[in-house]
Amino acid sequence: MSDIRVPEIKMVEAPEGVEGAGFFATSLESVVGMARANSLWPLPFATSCCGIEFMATMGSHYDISRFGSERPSFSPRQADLLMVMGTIAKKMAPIVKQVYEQMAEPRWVLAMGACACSGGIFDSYSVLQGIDRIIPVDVYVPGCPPRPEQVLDGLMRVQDLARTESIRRRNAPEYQALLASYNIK
Amino acid sequence: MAVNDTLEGTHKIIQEAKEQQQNSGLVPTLNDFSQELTTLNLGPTHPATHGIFQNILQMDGERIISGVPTIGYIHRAFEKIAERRPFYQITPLTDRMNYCSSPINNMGWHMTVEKLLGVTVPKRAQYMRVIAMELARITDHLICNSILGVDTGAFTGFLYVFQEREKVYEIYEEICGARLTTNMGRVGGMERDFSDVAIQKLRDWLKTFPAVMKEFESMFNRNRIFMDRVVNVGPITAERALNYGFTGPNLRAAGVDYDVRVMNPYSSYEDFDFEIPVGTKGDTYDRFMVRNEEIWQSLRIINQALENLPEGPFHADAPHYYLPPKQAVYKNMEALIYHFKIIMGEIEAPVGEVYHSVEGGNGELGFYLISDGGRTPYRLHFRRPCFIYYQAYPEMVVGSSLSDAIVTLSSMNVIAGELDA
Amino acid sequence: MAENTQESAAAPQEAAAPQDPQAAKNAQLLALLQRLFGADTFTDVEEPYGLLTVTTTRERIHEIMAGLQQDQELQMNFLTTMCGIHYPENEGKELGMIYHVHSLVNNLRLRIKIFFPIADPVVPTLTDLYATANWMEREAYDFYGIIFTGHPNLIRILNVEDMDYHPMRKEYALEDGTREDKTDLFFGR
Amino acid sequence: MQSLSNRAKKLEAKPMTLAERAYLPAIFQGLSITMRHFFRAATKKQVTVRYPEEKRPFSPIFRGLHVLKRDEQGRERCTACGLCAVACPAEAITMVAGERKKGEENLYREEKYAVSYEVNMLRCIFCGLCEEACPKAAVYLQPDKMAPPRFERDEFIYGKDRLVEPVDPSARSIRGIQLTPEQAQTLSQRLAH
Amino acid sequence: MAQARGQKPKTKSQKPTMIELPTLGWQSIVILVVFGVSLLIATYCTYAERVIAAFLQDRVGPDRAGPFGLLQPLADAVKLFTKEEFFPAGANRALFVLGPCLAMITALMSSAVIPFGNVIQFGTNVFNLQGIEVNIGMLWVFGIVSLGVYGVMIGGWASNNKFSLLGAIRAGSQNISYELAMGMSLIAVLMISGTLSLREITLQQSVAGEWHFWNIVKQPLGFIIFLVCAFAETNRTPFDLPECETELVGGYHTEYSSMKMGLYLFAEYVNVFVASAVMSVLYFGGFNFPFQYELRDWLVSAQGWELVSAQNLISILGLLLLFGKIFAFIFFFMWVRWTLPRFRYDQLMRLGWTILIPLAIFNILLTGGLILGGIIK
Repeated sequence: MSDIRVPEIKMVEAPEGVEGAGFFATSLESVVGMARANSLWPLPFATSCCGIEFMATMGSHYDISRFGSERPSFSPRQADLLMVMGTIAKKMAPIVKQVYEQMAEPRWVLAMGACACSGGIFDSYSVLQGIDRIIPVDVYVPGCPPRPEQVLDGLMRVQDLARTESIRRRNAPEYQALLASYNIK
Repeated sequence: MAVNDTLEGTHKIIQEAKEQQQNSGLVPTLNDFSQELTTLNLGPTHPATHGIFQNILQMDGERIISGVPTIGYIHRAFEKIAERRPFYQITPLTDRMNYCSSPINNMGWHMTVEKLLGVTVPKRAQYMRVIAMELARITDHLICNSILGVDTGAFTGFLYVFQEREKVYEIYEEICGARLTTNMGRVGGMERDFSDVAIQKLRDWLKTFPAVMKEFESMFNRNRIFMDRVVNVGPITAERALNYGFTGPNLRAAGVDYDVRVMNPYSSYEDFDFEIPVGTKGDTYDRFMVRNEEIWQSLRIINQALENLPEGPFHADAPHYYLPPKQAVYKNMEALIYHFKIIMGEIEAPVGEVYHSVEGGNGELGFYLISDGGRTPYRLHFRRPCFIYYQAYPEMVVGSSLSDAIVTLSSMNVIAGELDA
Repeated sequence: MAENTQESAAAPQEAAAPQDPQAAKNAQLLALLQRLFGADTFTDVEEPYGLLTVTTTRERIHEIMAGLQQDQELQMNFLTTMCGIHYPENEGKELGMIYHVHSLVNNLRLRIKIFFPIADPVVPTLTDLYATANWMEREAYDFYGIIFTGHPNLIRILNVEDMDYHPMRKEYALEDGTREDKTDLFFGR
Repeated sequence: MQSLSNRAKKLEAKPMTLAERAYLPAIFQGLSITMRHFFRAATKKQVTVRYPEEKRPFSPIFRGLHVLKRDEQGRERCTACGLCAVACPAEAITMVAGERKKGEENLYREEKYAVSYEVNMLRCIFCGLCEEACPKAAVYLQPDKMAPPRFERDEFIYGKDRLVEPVDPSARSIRGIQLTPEQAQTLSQRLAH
Repeated sequence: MAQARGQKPKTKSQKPTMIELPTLGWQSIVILVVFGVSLLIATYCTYAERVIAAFLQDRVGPDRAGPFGLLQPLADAVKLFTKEEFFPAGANRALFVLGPCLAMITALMSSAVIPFGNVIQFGTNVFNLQGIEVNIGMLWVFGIVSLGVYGVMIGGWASNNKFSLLGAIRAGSQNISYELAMGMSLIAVLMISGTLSLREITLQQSVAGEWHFWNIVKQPLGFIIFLVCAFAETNRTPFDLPECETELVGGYHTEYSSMKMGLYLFAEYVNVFVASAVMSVLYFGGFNFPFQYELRDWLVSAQGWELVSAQNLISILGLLLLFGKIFAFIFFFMWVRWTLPRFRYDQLMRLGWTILIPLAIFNILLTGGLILGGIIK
């Protein structure tokens, strides 16, 4: 996976003129980043086939708990990672958005499978053509459904994001603007 | 999009129907829930609804007074898409209908098209299909029963049997190259013969699986905590079940031994010796036991099919419908023309209509195909067992507690993809 | 429709085996039907792929289904499925409902069709006979806008409630229309 | 209701015995089963594959990431006939055909070739129909490589730069009709494994 | 040595004094240690739960955060601390915060009276390895644990969520019902020991030369009742109805995010720890272990140790063994959790009221009869 682009746009630079983060702040940031990365509690928003592959990922052969993510939080308040798995129909779209809004910061979104990422083969009147039309997506996992290996890869990409993310990012104007562009308060 | 203003909302009969409904009190609306009762919105993101059913329950404490299910949360317009796709491209669609047992859907669809086209599949391919379908049935039942365990709070059994599912995935992978959405088989047979590795893996699995299944059964079957949770929970009588159009394990749990494999045998099911387990009360425990027993019967079928797997071709000799081998396409002009025609969907489909049903993981899975001779079906209707029997759910849970409702839901094994099409 | 099914009777399988037991059973069934409901009730009697198919009118459909369900000899009391259909070219008979009923005891299936104009898509409900008809009729209403008189709760089932058309009708496009990643001008459909 | 098939097997739900009513036997049985698994996991047999470090072997016919094959002389096989795009149920394949010019015979095998060939991996469902549709054995789904997850949507449009296999045969995928002897050997080893 | 009841060692040369250091001084140290140990154990219980569950399920559990995943609980804690605070709409803020705090405080308080070890003597200072020695230790534990349910109930009620409310109601009725049976099973222990002091009860369970005088031998039925009730009091499967995931999403803590939710989780594990400790003390001899006096005498006579250091060694061994017993119970809690399905609400109530309470009363009568008959003492 060497050709993965590092997502520069997700990082927030300190404004010009403000002194850089001191040693304490940077090491705090890295500790918090590491902690968050290793404790991503997923909210499995499993609607269809990908949900079964997610079960396989939870299963003994792949064991998502190795990444510290085995506690599925069905309550959005406690979840860190919204894993949208399966087709999101237009009837379902407001619910996905509501779940995302209920999640506490910091929150990440992983779109698993062709349907959640782009609609997949269901280019039909009732299917949302990708969940990034309603909520910001951090990592896309292609496949229909993706193999558990790909899901774990995707989880590790989210871990990369969490590890390198500044703890100030969620207060940054860029992030607020991103949310505002999705009409999320 | 033009608004169809002649109908929606303005038609007199609809208005009358709505008023009638409100007056009759048959279907409770949210407004007439009284003060002392709670309205609980179970789903769509509730963990036990496995995604996407919504049940608005009216509850007196923990007791359910009435329930209104809402479905359609993953409506994907299968039937409309199928009208725009050539026959072979509908196979990936059927994969995603009952995704716990995609091969059954695949095979059912292929058999429907073969029936339309008049293609006879050789015996070997039929046996191969039987093996794939019974594997799918086992995995489907495994997931249903182990999820029932999860919903009663015992998570571990689920992971034990999921390891077996994982092994079946490996077999699928050797057969067709994918794990879950298999896209297995072709119109006219299978796309390739079973490899030696596949056969070997299948044999190994057949040796190891019964021990795991016994272990799973001994964890649940006679455990009083589990029995208390499921015996007499969510029962339905045979008459009501038939009236609701139940088929499959849910109907058999109520005591009716209706099985498409026996009543209208397809794909050489008449060659195999197996029994149809039936329950008595139609409660959750019966459904659980019927599924467990069906796993054993499916194992019997697989063993017989594997023992008696005939030699011969794995696809029909139908060059109009079955893709020629790659090497032939490369060298042979006639093969290339067939190849182009099949891929473009320009096969000579007769005009007609055909209904074919197979015993899916959840019951009679029917394909009603109307062909007008074009490259796509004129109309394709799926008889989706989940869609048909899920409407009995409110009737089955009224009067029971919230815990029972969840157990009942998971024992019915409603697969969302099939429910919403 | 009629001409379609006639052609289908000449499909390869049918021509090959005219004397199969299924045909004899179907003949018996048809005779029984005509005795029960009158000889001229059914038009377009076909047997595509061994399944007896008859066409009747929406005025008779409820009575016929009730009769089939209650007949002790036939015991055709299992409604396998029902679905709507749309033939835009058939003037005055654009919409249809197709019912599959099944006698589990005799292992006999029957397909009944009715057709009616799109301007007046009103059909009697079967919910009083079959509990399973409830959602199937709602689905037909959702997809085709067929209105079932007497249905207790005729609202959309699969699509969002505020959808303003019936998507399975032939004139409506399948596609969402908002897809951005389809740039295939050469090979698109 | 009478039996429909004469093959029914009635499952009797036996009433609970006194021992079963006392909860304990089943509880101890369950506990012993889980404990057996505990010791098995703690001592030797763990089924878990520690993914990024360990990898499960895939079937040689697994449908992974697409590749556009070259022939024996390193020329691209694709002739831009468009069958794969037609066969794709997700409509994920796009291509632009071009005429081969003089002097390009060592690059493209046929007189037409794909000037651009793009697969939208987010749309793709890896059903393998494109591979089946290809009359030139040009497009294959590799068994040993999967489409990786990425951060941005536009990174999933795989053009020819990422799809066409390398000229060096040793760097190629093992699937397809051309195998170098070494590749054939690894394949047979994996099959035996 | 006539140490029949394992009283604190008496030596001729110096008269040990209990109150050499200012009372509050060493007691606060012990309390801090107990507090820290409880928290540490609760923290690593989450890790143990994950690894044990994983092994029971043929998996490996967390192994990527630090060596063998040992930093996993820390990662969880840091993450929970840095997560956004959330107050649901319509929630009572004060009560919403009070809920988890109450749950955590009561959970921690109950461990104060557990005698973790016998006395240790440094020079003239004698330390009691116990937070506070009160002569009503058992009542203290019992009272504080019953307060714990208020944390759950207040939290569930304040969340303004129906699932939370259902969870809170379930927690309330479940805990009240099972406390009755639990208390009655304790009465039988009281009848044998004649004291409420946990230390006294522990010391009574040791007789030189006889190792089997643990209360489990005298009270097998009482122990089983207590064990079942302990599962119910700590809301563990098969009695995890207040938070059962498949029915109530998260039960009473559905609406909680960040560390407030973490407090609930930790409180549960602290409760498990305390319940294990109480069971070890009441029924499994606490810090006593077989042949402790023989070992001490052997050290003194054959190895020429001083009596004080021999006794100190025995105390430390006893402390470690008590923790061993506690960990065994914690393991049992987890083992059961990942094996059994859970009860339904009404079945749980029926079990509590119609089976356990009559059984507990029967146990009292039986114990009384046996004491009267002089069979047990």
